[in-house]
Amino acid sequence: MTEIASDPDAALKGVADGATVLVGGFGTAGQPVELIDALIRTGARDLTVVSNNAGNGDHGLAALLAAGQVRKIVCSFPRQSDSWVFDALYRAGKIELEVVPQGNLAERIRAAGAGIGAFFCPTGVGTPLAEGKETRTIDGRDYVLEYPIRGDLALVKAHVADTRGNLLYRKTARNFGPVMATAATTTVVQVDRLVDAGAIDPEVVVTPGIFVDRVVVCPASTELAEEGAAG
Amino acid sequence: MTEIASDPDAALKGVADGATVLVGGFGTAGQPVELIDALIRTGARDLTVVSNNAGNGDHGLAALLAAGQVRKIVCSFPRQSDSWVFDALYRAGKIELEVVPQGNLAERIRAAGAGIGAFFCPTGVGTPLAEGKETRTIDGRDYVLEYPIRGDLALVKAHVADTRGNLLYRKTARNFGPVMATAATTTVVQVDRLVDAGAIDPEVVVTPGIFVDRVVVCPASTELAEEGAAG
Amino acid sequence: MTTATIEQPDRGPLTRTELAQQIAADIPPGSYVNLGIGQPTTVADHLAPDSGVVLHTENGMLGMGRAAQGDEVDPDLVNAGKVPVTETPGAAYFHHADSFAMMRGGHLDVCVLGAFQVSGTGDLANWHTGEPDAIPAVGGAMDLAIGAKDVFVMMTLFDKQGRAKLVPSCTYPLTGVGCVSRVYTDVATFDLTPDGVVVTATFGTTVEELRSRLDVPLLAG
Amino acid sequence: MTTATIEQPDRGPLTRTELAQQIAADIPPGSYVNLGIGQPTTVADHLAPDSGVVLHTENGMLGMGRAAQGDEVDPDLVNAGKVPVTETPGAAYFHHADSFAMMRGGHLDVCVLGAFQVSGTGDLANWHTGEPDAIPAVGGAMDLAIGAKDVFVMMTLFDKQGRAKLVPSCTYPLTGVGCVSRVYTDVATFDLTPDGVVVTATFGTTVEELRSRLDVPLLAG
Repeated sequence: MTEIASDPDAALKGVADGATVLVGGFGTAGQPVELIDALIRTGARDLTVVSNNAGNGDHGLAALLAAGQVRKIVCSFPRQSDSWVFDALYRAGKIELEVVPQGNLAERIRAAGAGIGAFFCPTGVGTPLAEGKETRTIDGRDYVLEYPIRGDLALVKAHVADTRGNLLYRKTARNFGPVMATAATTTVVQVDRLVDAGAIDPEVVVTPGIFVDRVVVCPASTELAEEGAAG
Repeated sequence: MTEIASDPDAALKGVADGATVLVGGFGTAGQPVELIDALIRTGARDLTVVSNNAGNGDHGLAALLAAGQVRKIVCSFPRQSDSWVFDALYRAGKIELEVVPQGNLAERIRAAGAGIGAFFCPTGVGTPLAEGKETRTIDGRDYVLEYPIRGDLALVKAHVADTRGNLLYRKTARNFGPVMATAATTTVVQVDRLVDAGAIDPEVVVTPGIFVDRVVVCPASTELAEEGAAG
Repeated sequence: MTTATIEQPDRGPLTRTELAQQIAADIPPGSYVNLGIGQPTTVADHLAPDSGVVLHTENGMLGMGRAAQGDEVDPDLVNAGKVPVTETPGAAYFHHADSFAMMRGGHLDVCVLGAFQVSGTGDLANWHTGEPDAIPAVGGAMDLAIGAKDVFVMMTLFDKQGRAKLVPSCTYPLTGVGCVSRVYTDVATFDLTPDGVVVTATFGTTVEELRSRLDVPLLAG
Repeated sequence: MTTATIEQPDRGPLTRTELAQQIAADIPPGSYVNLGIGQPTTVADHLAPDSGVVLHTENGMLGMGRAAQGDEVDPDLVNAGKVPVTETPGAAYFHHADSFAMMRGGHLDVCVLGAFQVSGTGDLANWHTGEPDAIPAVGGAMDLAIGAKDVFVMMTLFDKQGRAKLVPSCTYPLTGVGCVSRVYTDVATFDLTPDGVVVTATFGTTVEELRSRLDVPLLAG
């Protein structure tokens, strides 16, 4: 049953030190900034963060890293033109990095949500990122065995939720949200807008409410809010 | 690139004897009856059919079985109140049956479409359907190793296609269609209606056109057509 | 979970309707629930309208409503038993792999299944009698058995020949191993716990009498 | 596939624009194509409007359009390089697991990638220099490398120090093994076939001259 939280702090009650947190977004698109800000305010430390990137600029995920709350980050592409916070922590030996090919990251998170124990995967065979991993040739093709990535907590940004927790996303901000929502003990979602149950066509629901524990409305920035009001 | 076929026979050109055919549908919901009828007319023999059920009544999949064109059926639930065609063939030893748990059927078809070589699955552990299969304990839970199910041909029923092959389905007639469309060398889809590219909101596409080789319009039965016209 | 056994020896066994009511009453409000084909489907009729229970049907839907009637019948909207149903506000459709991922990933709170046999350790046999002329058909039974946080079995405690269906070890082919958490029958309700089988209620019988008819050691809750 | 080599020794090497044009011209009409970050992205500018080529971006879209300008810029609509883009009629959005399943399942016809090195047998190195102070970042490179039916590499044939980037064996960390089918460079185009490396065109050089500068045996197409 999905709970509608009054604000991001209420939505993030009970995060423990040492938690593994799945954080949606591809760069800033779909990054749940208000939830990350609330995570910073919880003061939870020693976190493992799973996200495609390692923060951009000084806000959102980058701010969480700068606050020293993250012990390890699991991501596909940490280094970007604006990842100076991560870069400095990494070079100072203050954060652990596990690089995972982007497709493996997505599929391993899906596997956690789908009850798959492990899967043989074609990506990374013969590369340094498969070193030490079990391999197998199946039907003449080589595969690497990959394991699920589960979270204690998933932070996701969606566009619209109904009161049952059903979610719609917006354009390429969808990215990791739908798989991360399935793979955490507790999934918290920030949305631009909340509507009544029945207001979303059942044919177009992207994330069914069964995967959503808490929803909190964080109205979009001015530009988006105007766009939303227009249509 | 998706081809729009003029009729079901044109859509089914080139089916070889011995082909593995994935057939969508859950009972009659989503069963691509007009495509199956065209498959019967091709005269292709010695087929392996992968479908959730083994035919209902005397039409569609049941008619294909009755025509003696199917050597083997892979399904989760052959026996139904109206599966007399299959029942008689099976008891006469004229058709081979492989029973696969429904979730394994779906996930194995998905795996074929997603490039997964095999996966450790929790369903069926310790049951007769896992006998002889590789098992492994991962994080204290037992799993069975399951392999992909690929098709030479997939026959799928959807509701609406655009000229790019993007598909929408209707209610629970969606069932196996989206995964089967990803898992065959050639995917042929019958739809109630064809619309221009751009007429389907990109946010609500269920099967992107990349998975669809041929589309053919087979207007729905009278009742549905009336319903469609009304809204 | 153990609760004090309530013995009701002075009434008859539960009717099918009472059994369904009993199970419906034990499903926590707001749960996501899958009801198996056949008898378990009737549990839906007894869920309180304000329970917030969301029904899942493995052929691709959450928020399934009651059986369709008259003009509501739509061949594209059926439940796992292929019976036409309706949708409720807040429903969602999805494809089969997503639907079973939902089950297999442990996201359903409760599923209710029929059974030929259940063992004291929670093994379930409900898909195949194993008779030589039977056509095997498993459907989603094995996925449901391992997929819900709690698997409730709904059955008569004895078959027509009077043989117990709660057994030390299943003789029918298994559906799942150690997966059942609670057994609801016409004459008694059982919790299957790591400590053993706990009788939580009896109807028209006593724990003592059950002990004499079952080969499974019984604890009183 | 082999074609007769067209030697064009009397012109200069291809410019970046000519190289992108060359690749665009070789993409079959109606193909589903992923263009890697950086130089490969520019191939899109040279696809014929009626080519029917559909662009995939691994962050969850088919039918990606050109870069967004002015009011078109929407932070929720970006390509794999996080550059704002537009959508075309018939586009579709999907989540990351579906997007990469599409790649890994072999559904893309062509992907075009940059490279540090390519071996004569099609091994690709394009994600990591392996230098001790470099921060590793792989993104979708390894998935793209194994995921398309044809992987085209777009690069200069020699690095700034004049060292060949088409090599007998990659010295940089690998992205994928035996995955590259064609190499487009400023001075020559190569098909990597089971029989060996076939030169299909030269620009400002000859096959003979290339033989003297590369450690990979070259066949003339």
